[in-house]
Amino acid sequence: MTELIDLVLLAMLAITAVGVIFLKDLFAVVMLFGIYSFLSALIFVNLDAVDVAFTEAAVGAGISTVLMLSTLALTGRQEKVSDHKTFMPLLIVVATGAALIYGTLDMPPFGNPDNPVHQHVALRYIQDSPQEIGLPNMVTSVLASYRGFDTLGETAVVFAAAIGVLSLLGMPKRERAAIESGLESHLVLQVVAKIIIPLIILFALYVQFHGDYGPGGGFQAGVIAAAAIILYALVFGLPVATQVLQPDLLKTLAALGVLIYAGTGVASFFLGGNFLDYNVLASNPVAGQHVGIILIELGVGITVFAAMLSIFYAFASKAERKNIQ
Amino acid sequence: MNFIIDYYNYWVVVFLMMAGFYTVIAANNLVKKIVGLNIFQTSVFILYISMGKVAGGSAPIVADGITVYSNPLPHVLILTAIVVGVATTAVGLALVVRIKHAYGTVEENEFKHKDDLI
Amino acid sequence: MILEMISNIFLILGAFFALTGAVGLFKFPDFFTRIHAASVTDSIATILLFSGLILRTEFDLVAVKLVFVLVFLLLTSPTASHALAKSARHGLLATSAETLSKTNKDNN
Amino acid sequence: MNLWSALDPSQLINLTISVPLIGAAAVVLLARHPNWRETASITTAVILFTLVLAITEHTFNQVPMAVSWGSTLPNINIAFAVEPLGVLFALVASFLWIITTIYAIGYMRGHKERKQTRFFLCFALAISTVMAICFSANLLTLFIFYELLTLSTYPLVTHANTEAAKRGGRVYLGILLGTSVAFLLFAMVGTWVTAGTLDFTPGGVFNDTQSKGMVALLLVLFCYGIGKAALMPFHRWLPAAMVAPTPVSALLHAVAVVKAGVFSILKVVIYIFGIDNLGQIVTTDLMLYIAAATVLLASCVAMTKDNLKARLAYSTVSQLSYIIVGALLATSVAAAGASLHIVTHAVGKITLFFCAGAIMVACHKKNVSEMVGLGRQMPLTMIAFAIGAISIIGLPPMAGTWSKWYLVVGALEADKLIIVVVLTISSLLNVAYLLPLPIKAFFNALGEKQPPWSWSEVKEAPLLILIALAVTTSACLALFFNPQPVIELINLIPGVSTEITR
Amino acid sequence: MFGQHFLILPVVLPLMAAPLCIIFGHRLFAWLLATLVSGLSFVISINLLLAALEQGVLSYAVGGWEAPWGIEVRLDAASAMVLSVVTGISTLVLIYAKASIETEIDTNQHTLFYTAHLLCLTGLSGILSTGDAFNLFVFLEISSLATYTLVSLASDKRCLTAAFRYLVMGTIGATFILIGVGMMYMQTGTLNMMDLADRIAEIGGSRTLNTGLAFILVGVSIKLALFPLHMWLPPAYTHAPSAVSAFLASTATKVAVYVMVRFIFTIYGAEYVFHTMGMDLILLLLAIVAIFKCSFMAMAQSNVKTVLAYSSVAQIGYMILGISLASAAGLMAGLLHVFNHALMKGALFMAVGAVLYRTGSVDIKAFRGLGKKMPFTMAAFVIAGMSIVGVPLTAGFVSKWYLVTAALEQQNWLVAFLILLGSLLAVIYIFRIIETAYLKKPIESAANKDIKEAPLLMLVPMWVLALANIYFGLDTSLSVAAAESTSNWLVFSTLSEGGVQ
Repeated sequence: MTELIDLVLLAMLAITAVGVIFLKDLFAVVMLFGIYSFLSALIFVNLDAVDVAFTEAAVGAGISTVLMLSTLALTGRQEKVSDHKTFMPLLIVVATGAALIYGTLDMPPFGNPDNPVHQHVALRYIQDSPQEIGLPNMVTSVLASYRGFDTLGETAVVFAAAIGVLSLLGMPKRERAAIESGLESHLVLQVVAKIIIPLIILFALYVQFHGDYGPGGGFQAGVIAAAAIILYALVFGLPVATQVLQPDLLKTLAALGVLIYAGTGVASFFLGGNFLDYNVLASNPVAGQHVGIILIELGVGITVFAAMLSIFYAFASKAERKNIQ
Repeated sequence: MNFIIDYYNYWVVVFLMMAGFYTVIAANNLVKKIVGLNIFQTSVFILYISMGKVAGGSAPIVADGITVYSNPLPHVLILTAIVVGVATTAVGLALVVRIKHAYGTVEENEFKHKDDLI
Repeated sequence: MILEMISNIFLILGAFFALTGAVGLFKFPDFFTRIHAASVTDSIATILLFSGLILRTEFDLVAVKLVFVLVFLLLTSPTASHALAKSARHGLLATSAETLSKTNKDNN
Repeated sequence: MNLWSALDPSQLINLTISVPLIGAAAVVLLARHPNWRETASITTAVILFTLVLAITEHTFNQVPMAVSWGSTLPNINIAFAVEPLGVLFALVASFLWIITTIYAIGYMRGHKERKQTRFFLCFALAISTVMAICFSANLLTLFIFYELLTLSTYPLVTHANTEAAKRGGRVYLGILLGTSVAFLLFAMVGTWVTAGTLDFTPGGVFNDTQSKGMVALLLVLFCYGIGKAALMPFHRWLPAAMVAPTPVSALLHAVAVVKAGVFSILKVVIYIFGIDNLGQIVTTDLMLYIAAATVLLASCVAMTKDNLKARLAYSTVSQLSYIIVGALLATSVAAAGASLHIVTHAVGKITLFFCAGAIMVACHKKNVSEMVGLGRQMPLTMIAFAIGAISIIGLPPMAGTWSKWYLVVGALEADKLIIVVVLTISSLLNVAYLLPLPIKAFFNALGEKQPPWSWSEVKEAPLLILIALAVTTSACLALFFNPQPVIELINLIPGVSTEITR
Repeated sequence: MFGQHFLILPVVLPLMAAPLCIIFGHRLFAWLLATLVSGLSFVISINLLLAALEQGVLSYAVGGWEAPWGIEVRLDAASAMVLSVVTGISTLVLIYAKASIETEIDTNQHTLFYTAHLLCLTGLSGILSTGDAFNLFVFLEISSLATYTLVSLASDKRCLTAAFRYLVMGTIGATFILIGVGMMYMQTGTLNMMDLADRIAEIGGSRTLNTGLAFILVGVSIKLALFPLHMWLPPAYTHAPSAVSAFLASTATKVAVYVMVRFIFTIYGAEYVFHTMGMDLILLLLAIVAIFKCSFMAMAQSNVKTVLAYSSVAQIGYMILGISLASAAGLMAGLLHVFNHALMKGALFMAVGAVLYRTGSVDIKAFRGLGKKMPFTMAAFVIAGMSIVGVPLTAGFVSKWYLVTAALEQQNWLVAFLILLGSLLAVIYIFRIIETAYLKKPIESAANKDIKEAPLLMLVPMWVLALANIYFGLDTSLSVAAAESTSNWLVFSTLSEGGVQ
């Protein structure tokens, strides 16, 4: 059954990908990409990677698509037909693909329980993490504790992205409500939004703190919360949003999140552990792990929320300025 | 037959990767390049996740009555990788916006100087 | 057992409605009729599918979650269709009927 | 006469290298007061010469002298050690440097050259590196200072700062750096990898265990890598460098650069390959004949040149190849001849250049054809020129005789009659391109009735220049009548002697 | 008390300093903090280098989870050496940047510049100190993102397209590395480098592993701009702010070279890479083509920054050539050149940046007569240039010496000769600039009248590097010892000494 679903989804993915290659209308291309992300999210669910699916849906279909659309608003939605050579790229791609296929030939069979992947390191995570960390969600334990250094890096990457976008597009100024920004005329939308946005934020908090037990965690939570504010900005206009949450505040928040994370690590220095060793944070190791994980998930959440939102602000404000001109 | 059952997943994934890769290098429009980049990366994510799958296993969240769990490690790696991906996308798109602003075009073959080509 | 049956029926019906919506999306002549087809069938399909699913649970936390999702969808998807239609109207997109009459006027 | 007996002999080496540097510093400091600056240069030169004399004395007393400056590359030191050949070269260089400095002062002032401070600065730096080359104890040290010499003379060559100067400078730097990096460095590393040492050891570092092919290749690489020896086809830099002011040319040709080149070749042949092993190397003859060809070709080219300095340049090219020939004949006598030729050619050629410069300063003439009847205006210069020319040609009673004599004997010893022939022919060629100038100058060929000679029309070069000329010419004579000290020094070089073995 | 924590500090310090810069947004504060932090991590990494030279390998379990399960931070002499280079150069560049970016980046972005620089430093140090294949990828991405930002900060619009090209190629490279790591993980079930090495040795090789290696090598080659994949480098270095060019040219590509060494020698093992897969020949050819093609390109340029950029690609060719000789000596020569080239290029780009600061142009015409107008800057340029050419008593000579020795040890005459020939090309493109500066008459114009020497803040770091070139040309004990020990260590388990004959 799983294989069948998998196969169908893969087929749809393939169709989407081909569509992306041949379509010239960039709007459609971006939409197709959103669909692509959703489909892959489904595949992830089907392959038991619920956290990943969650993230992919939130990021690929959510944030990335929004960003791409706001870029299109500035760059135009038609790809010009070009006299591009398609032969050389084709050659490269075919060669690479051939290499990959050659590589797959010695791969362990798909889904086979005694693949090396499942034997060596993973075993310990599956068997001992519930005791060592005390969390049912192994992904969270591995992400936050065993490979916490990776996640620190990941947070830094998000921060770096925010820095990059801000330096490129500049901070949006808190301008007074501009003409025809947002969708004042859409009364229905605004009402519904007023109802939904609190729900979304509530849900974000749930994901943030329930991440230890079910799918979710700081990253997903951050993205969802950001999405809520983005919706707000879309419906009530960017200026209003920027007055509610000032860009400068967001910048500080993004920085703060990284500091919280790294700070947790440094704190464990002073309590005599290694960097990011949560065992020492509380009386007994498991409690310590719990404290540590909550702290760093908080850091991740804050940074991701702030970074994603300020990135959106940057893009949106550019678009607004363009509209006004 | 068995052989195909074992590997079809990887092969389709390879096709997807290459579709994305092709879009990156062949596309003329910078936004489309970025889209291709994303598809390329997403397909790699699928590769990772499919190597983490255990037949008959379930999501790696402890629940009573379940003995076989899929491998959590690839999931963790890909979570990180997804974030990296979106970060790159954001910066790339920001660059595209600036390029449009500076050059008035985002079509690769419309840049004047050869050294401006991407 | 009975629940099983009912939920199956619900699910099948829901799937059917969803399908009709899709068909309508392709078949109908202009934007507004299409979006109409989609949105209407969409809501009913959602309701049917979710109730089908809820019947399959042991009415525990999962069911509650499903209800939440259902409410959420019922709120959002009509709003979305509404927003689309309204902005289409704002963008002065015409129904096929209008376009027809318009062309007739031009002819005579 | 040893002023420095107080010092530990080895320290003398450091002094010879550092004194010119101190002098250079002094030159820079005194840039504002030309007279003091010049005094500084001369005093430095004199002190340096006394130092070298002291070293020579120690060498005769077989006092070992060596210093090491520590290692740049692991287990290869920058080290210096005194050996007779080096002393010989050091003597020539330091002695002639005094004279060149005196001459340069006269010339620069007579010519009102610009940037004189920079000029004397580089002058001093150059001589310091030359001293380092003389006493270098291993190939690496030699190589390093060889390169530094090139770089420190580059500003001298481009001194005029004209387009021509720039072009000359490019060729100069291009060929010298090029050959040294592409071949010499290569040869050095090759030696290091094969023999495992770079130290100059009497009798050579190679033994039968190393592959013959390797050694043969190395010899070729060395001969071409030492581009300063101007072996054809890498001789172009020498004429190109003629754009420099005359004292520089003198320095390049007679004192520092080219001599550093042939000296390096001699040193490599004697202390890396070893005179005796040289015979067995297959490529020796090849290089020998190339050198011989260079001797002839360069002489022929020289005849075609009308510009005096260019003519002298090509004469230098051919004379240098004498020395290479001598080195490659692989007999002790020939090697002795080669070493001796370093000295004799130095004094001879520097005389000629001084004359050329004198003519430049006095009556601004460059070309041989313009110099008809010049003897009437500058008799002293012309006499000096004649003497120098004869010495170069190798006729008694001038120093050149001895070196050529030993070279010929060496060639005979090695049963290389063809070389003997080459040497004789080239001497004839020398006659053909050097003597015409003084002849034309004195008895101008036009043959019409000349007015009686009178002091009135004499307008000789500045006094300083004439002094310099006097010294060098007398040196030419002196070395003919009393070559003994030099020859004794040469006989101290291991594997080299003036005794004819059969 | 912190003794054992030193290993993590070079990564964590800049990582924590970056957000602080943003929070207290003032640019002077940001500059001070950044310089301070990077200086501190320089001191630390020097200590680490000395420790590594004594003890061989330093290891640190992040989060207290031992090696294959947690992420291990692992430093040996090789990484410690490159780490000290990176942190040291970064410190100098930061000192230099204070003045340099005034003219090149508009004022309200200076804080962002320092933040991005710190993040880039974080990434590079992370790459160097991590012992985990995937973690390496993460830090690679941090540094890359920061780099794209830094490049695009310049005021000239061409920096945008340059940065975009860099971003696209860089991301493709990173994704390739990701694929490669995935394949390795698939076969071995681990991500820790040491663990990978053992298990790969056990497996002995499979088609998947081969492909994985191929993809990693291609990915890294993009990052280090190996010849056919170097197209991103010249525009990026040309149009980036000078401080950035100086930093990247002397660190980023070096780190990539280090990554390649890691994967080839530590994880797969030279035996496997060079014998089984015959990579040595491919790398050798690419390296040689790179040296010559790009040296010729460098001669043809009129923009001095571009000249230096192409020369960088050529010099990278030397490093790869050293590695591809597949012997202890070759590897050592390569690493040594990594070290020395960082010194040279840093100084050169700083000098050019100073010229840009004063004359507002880096075209070779702008250099006319600068020998008189900016004597100290040009003197530094000359010294570093000599070092590139490989004149004795400069660092460049040392690495050239070892490269040629390594080549000749294998009786590889042709290669040895080509190496030297390549350095002759360097003579041409360097002396072209020097000659212009010293021998050409300046174009007399009002603008040129008041050109004076660069400010002290720029001169000092420039000269520190220039003198370092001379110092490490005279006293090679430290650099050579580091390189030697590392190469012995890297080759120890995997390669019979003497290399591939």
